Amino acid sequence: MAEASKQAITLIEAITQALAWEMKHDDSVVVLGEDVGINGGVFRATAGLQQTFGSQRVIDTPLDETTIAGLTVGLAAQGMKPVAEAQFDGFMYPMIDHIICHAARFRYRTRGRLTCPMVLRVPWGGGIRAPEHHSEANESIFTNVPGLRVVMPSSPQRAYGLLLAAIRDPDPVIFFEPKRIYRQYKEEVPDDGEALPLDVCFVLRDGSDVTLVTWGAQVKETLEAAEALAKEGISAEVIDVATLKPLDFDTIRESVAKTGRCVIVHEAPKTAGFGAEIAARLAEESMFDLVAPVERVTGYDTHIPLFRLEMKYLPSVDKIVAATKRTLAHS
Amino acid sequence: MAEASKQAITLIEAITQALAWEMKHDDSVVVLGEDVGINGGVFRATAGLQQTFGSQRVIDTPLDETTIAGLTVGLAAQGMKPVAEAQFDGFMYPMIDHIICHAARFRYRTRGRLTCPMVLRVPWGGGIRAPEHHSEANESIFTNVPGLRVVMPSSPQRAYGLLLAAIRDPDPVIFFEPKRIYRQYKEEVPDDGEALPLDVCFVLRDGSDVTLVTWGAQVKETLEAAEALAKEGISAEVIDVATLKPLDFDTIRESVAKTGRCVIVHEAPKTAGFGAEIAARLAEESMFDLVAPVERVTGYDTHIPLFRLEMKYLPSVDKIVAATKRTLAHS
Amino acid sequence: MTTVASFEIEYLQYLGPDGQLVRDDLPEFARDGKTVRDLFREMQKVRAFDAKAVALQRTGKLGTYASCLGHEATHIGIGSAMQYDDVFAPSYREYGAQFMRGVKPREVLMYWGGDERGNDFSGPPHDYSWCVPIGTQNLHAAGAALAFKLRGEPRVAVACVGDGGSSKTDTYAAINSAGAFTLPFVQCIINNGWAISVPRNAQTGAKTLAQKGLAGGLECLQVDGNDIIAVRAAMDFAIKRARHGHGGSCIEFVTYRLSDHTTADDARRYRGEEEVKSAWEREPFLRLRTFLTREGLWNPKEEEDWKVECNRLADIEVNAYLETKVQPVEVMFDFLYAELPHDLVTQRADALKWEGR
Amino acid sequence: MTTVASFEIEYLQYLGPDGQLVRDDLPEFARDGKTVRDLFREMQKVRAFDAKAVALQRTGKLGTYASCLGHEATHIGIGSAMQYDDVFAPSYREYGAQFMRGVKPREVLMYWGGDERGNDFSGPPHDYSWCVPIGTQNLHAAGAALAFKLRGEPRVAVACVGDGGSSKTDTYAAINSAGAFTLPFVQCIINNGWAISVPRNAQTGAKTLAQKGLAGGLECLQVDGNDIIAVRAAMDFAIKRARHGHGGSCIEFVTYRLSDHTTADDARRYRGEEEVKSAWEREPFLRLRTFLTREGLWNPKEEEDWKVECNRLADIEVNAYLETKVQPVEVMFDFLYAELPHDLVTQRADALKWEGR
Ligand SMILES: Cc1ncc(C[n+]2csc(CCOP(=O)(O)OP(=O)(O)O)c2C)c(N)n1
Ligand SMILES: Cc1ncc(C[n+]2csc(CCOP(=O)(O)OP(=O)(O)O)c2C)c(N)n1
Ligand SMILES: [Mg+2]
Ligand SMILES: [Mg+2]
Repeated sequence: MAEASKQAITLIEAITQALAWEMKHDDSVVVLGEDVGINGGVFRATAGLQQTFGSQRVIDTPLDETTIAGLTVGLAAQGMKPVAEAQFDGFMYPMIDHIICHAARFRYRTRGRLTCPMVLRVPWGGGIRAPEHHSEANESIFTNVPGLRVVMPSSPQRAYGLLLAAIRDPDPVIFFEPKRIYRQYKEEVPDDGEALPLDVCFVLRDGSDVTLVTWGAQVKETLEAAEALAKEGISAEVIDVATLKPLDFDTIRESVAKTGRCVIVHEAPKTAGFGAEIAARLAEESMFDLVAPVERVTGYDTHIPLFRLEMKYLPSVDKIVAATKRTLAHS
Repeated sequence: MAEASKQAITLIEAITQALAWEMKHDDSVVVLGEDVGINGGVFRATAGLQQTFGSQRVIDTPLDETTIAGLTVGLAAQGMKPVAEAQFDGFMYPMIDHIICHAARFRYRTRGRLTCPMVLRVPWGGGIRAPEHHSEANESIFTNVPGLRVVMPSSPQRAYGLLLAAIRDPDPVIFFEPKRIYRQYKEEVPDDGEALPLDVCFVLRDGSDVTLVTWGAQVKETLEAAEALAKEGISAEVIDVATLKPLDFDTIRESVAKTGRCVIVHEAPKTAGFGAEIAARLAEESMFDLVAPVERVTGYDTHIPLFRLEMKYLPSVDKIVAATKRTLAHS
Repeated sequence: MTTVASFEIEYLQYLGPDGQLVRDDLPEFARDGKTVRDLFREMQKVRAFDAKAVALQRTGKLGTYASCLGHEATHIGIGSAMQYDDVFAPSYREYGAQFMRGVKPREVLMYWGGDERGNDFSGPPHDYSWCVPIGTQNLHAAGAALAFKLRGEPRVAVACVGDGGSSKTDTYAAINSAGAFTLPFVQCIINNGWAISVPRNAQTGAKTLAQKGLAGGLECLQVDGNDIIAVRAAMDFAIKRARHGHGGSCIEFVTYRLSDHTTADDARRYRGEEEVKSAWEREPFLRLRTFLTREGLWNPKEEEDWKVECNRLADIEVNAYLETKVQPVEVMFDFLYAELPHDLVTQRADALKWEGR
Repeated sequence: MTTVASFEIEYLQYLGPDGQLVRDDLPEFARDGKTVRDLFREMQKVRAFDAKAVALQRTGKLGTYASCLGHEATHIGIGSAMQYDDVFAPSYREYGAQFMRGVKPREVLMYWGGDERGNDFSGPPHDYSWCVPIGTQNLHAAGAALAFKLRGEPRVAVACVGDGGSSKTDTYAAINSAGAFTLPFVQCIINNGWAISVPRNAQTGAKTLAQKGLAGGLECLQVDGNDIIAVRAAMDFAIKRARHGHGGSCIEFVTYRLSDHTTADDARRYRGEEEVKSAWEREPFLRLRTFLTREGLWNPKEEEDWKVECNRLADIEVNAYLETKVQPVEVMFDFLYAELPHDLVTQRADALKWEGR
């Protein structure tokens, strides 16, 4: 392991590394889902784990998401730390009942007697030319649900640190993994068991003219847009929200207080996407700091198309740059 | 029927009246759900319908919401116009998979070959001293889903007209019924089969100082707050959004252009509630009209408590008045 | 054709409605009539409590309440067969089973009285609380059973669901998981004839509800749920199998809901008086009185005294409930996460402000 | 104990893997060998198409594709037993059944090629399209069956799900609804041994998947899914029952997935070569060749010619697919609602703007 940590790894490998670390150090951690065992998951997130930890710790379930969610809640309530996998974002809907009615409520309902320290890992989002229902950006559904944490890393290091934190957190965490960037680039991720905080945004780039707020796979396009804007002399601050719920709005507010402009970028449909919450908070708390209307660059209010058209649906560098320039028309 | 229409009726009676009208005039309309038959629904929304239209038109299902949702989608795809009932808001979660993955997509997926003209009626919201899971305000989940309509009436007349429109609409409609005001007051509702439009907000009260935007049961408190404010010489415009998705933002924008202030009131948790979308649009489109920060008066970001505490959770007239006054501190 | 699988669903009953034994192989525990008498007494305690709870609701001192009238043999039988370390997952009306496990009647009242503290009850801390979304508890019990299996603990998870709830997909998921993982799990299906207004036959085309278990390869059995001896014997059998690693069972207990569904319901809208009247002839107390009287273990005087005692005990609980102060408003926030997230600090303060604090 | 219900699951097979008849009561349709030969030809068409589709994916001209290699007898048998007015609800690999109903191979390719127009296919307009969320289609078929029943139409709904999908709660819901409402519904469970990497035995403790139907009171049958005569006979039986108002059936077809799960999968990670090798000895073509040759209805020359023809037909389809132009961007909006809502006008214009239109 010490060896491995010297090598640069991808986001998906960082997920595997975090799972392996925590399983090694905490016997109560078990992984369950469809094909997570010998197959190592359809994205290879659990590759090798069953071989290392055995089929009592890495459990292939029957093919039913209700089953996975309900068993996970039960395991968590009874002293285990289950890390369940939804094979794709589009298959997690049957899990919602157990997540909203139970996982998010056990502590509240029983005044702390029963709790639900579970993690649900969900490969998330579009752009990989996959079949229908394999490309959903449905995080906003969960951000209105009290009692949950909603987390989405956007780099190998943040994937490692945030997943460790999610597993250790005593409350339920929905952990979205942007599958489009699973293998986008490699980064050195020390396998040191260091978790990251679950309630701060990451400022990925400092800037003074505009604040670009995003999360997940769009961090890529947003950073590229900031780079392009820099070439034109525009200084963009880039914030990766990463922990959507509970939200660290302080970081965003402070940035906007400095820049006076905000462009929010996300892949989900615009209306009632989580970008709405950030824009709403700006309308409440940053009105007098803003010199330009807030802009949202998002998926359209339609289903992400099958793959021949999907890139026309997703936010692009061009769209981000254009929106940013619109905010710069104001001063 | 002609007789009945002269009498003032409650919101729940208006629902029954709309169902009966449409079942009489359209043979393809069927009602299904738990206890909708001889029992007439736990809220009596379907009272008398099975007696009138028979058990082929008013169908008690096995106790399973997945079943209800899936059968409803199938019925709708095959030429029926099913109106399904979720017995309570808190029990609709197992329906989400069929709603999101299928009802909202059939037309899109098949390029119009198969469609899903269904209505899902959901008694919605808190404040009736009911047991756990009987008081949820979960509308925002559905407002991020393309292909759906989300509707919530707040008076007997609007309940009648909007339900007729929902049943006649060729696409799936989630129809939330604010159960706290099911029997709040009576109003004359002519049984004339006249539907209301599904994409306009209702301006319930004209005003010039501030725009109060709300929907569902909170329309009651919001109108009361407007009344109280009027006594202090403050003129509040009150908008009942009623058709949340697709949203008629024009009406809201125009009102705020006039008043310069906006208070959004809803029962759901604040973060990522549908109020966020309205505030976000204001931040995008009405920045230069607003003289004061937007305010949201909402449920807290926690579960609605069991009933001994639930009124402390819900927005109140006092809270709406206080928020409104905060906006008036700016000019 | 070749037969590749065959199944039989048996019906277990020891004591007929008339109090006569219908078979002569009484289980060990029942041969000592005193055990049966003790169970009978517990059943009476529940019935006394239940009547008080309904009365409380009628006088506006309790929210909606789900009565257990008629289910006492099933509930006490299930609860009495379990050990403390086992996990119980009730639906919402199995008070009898919960009382056997240490839950206090006042806690039941708190729950239906709109106070979450009822869920932080005196029963085993690992037991689940009442579960309103029908059937979901079955999977939490199966999850518990999976935890026991993974940790090698000789514990058993028992879940209850109704005839209506047997249609719920979660019930199938629990049954299927129990079979797939050979879990120490008992799925009790308490068939009381009705799911609010929907009769048993409208739920499914299956001849018995016990056979739902065949879909997951479980041991299946139908039991007279008004015969406490049969209930207890069936549970002993299923729990023993489970505890010894032989896997799950699905047991249908046939009983009858003598009350309205809840206090918010009016059963006269949808079911005939005749049916209810005849159900009263099969209810669980009658036959036990006959049986125990014949054994010389019960008499009208004893019954009178015990009733007085049951009422006294119930009153103590009712009073304790009525004296419970409302929780302070900040509990909304303080039990949401292990630690209050920074993002909620302002909202919590706002809630306190509206309390003048 | 009294037995209150008993069940037997039968296994239906006419033609053994070696091509010998294992029973002498051949169904009517099979006595005329020509019908069987025609079905065999259809099976060959599918296999030729399937190979082309996999090759297309390998050369980057198709997205992820789910092969039907090995399932041809089950698929063709199911499709051939249905009438046009019946409703078919496939999972995602039953192309054979769909071809029998008029769906064109090019439409299959369009779907997997990332073009929604594949779902607007040439098959019956009331048929469902491919369904990715496993098992959900079963309930849509049950809903169709309910519509037929309510309208008094003599139509039948047939749904297919895999061995993995038999664990899905929706499958139970469909089975239970069919029983509760006595629906004209056939639940086909196509057991091909694997759900991606999870073997059949990990899905459930049930001895057969056919017995899943017992949970809803359906007629249950297990069938050799590699024997087209058995498949067709079983479907004829179940469809006839359904059409005459006698209710639903649950039929398990035992076959084998000879391919990877999809082109995105590598089955060598999780299953042994031996197993696959032995499955090739039971596959559906071998036995039919033997049978038809014996009947004098098939010979190597005929096979050679037919293969050429199948490839020619497949190539036409592949070319038609490859020539399909991409849809204009506004389809995202124009097929969302019956009419474009006012709220989407700006977004639609924005999408066009980015196209320079
Ligand atoms: C998921 C869900 N749907 C609907 C309800 C409303 N509801 C409460 S009890 C009940 C009937 C339950 O019947 P059954 O399972 O037979 O149990 P019983 O009440 O007879 O004990 C219904 C429909 C619910 N609580 N949960
Ligand atoms: C609800 C859902 N969960 C997971 C998946 C991912 N998935 C696609 S196919 C498959 C296995 C299906 O196995 P089986 O039902 O046996 O059908 P087969 O592919 O063998 O025909 C899985 C898990 C899915 N499509 N839908
Ligand atoms: Mg019942
Ligand atoms: Mg399979």
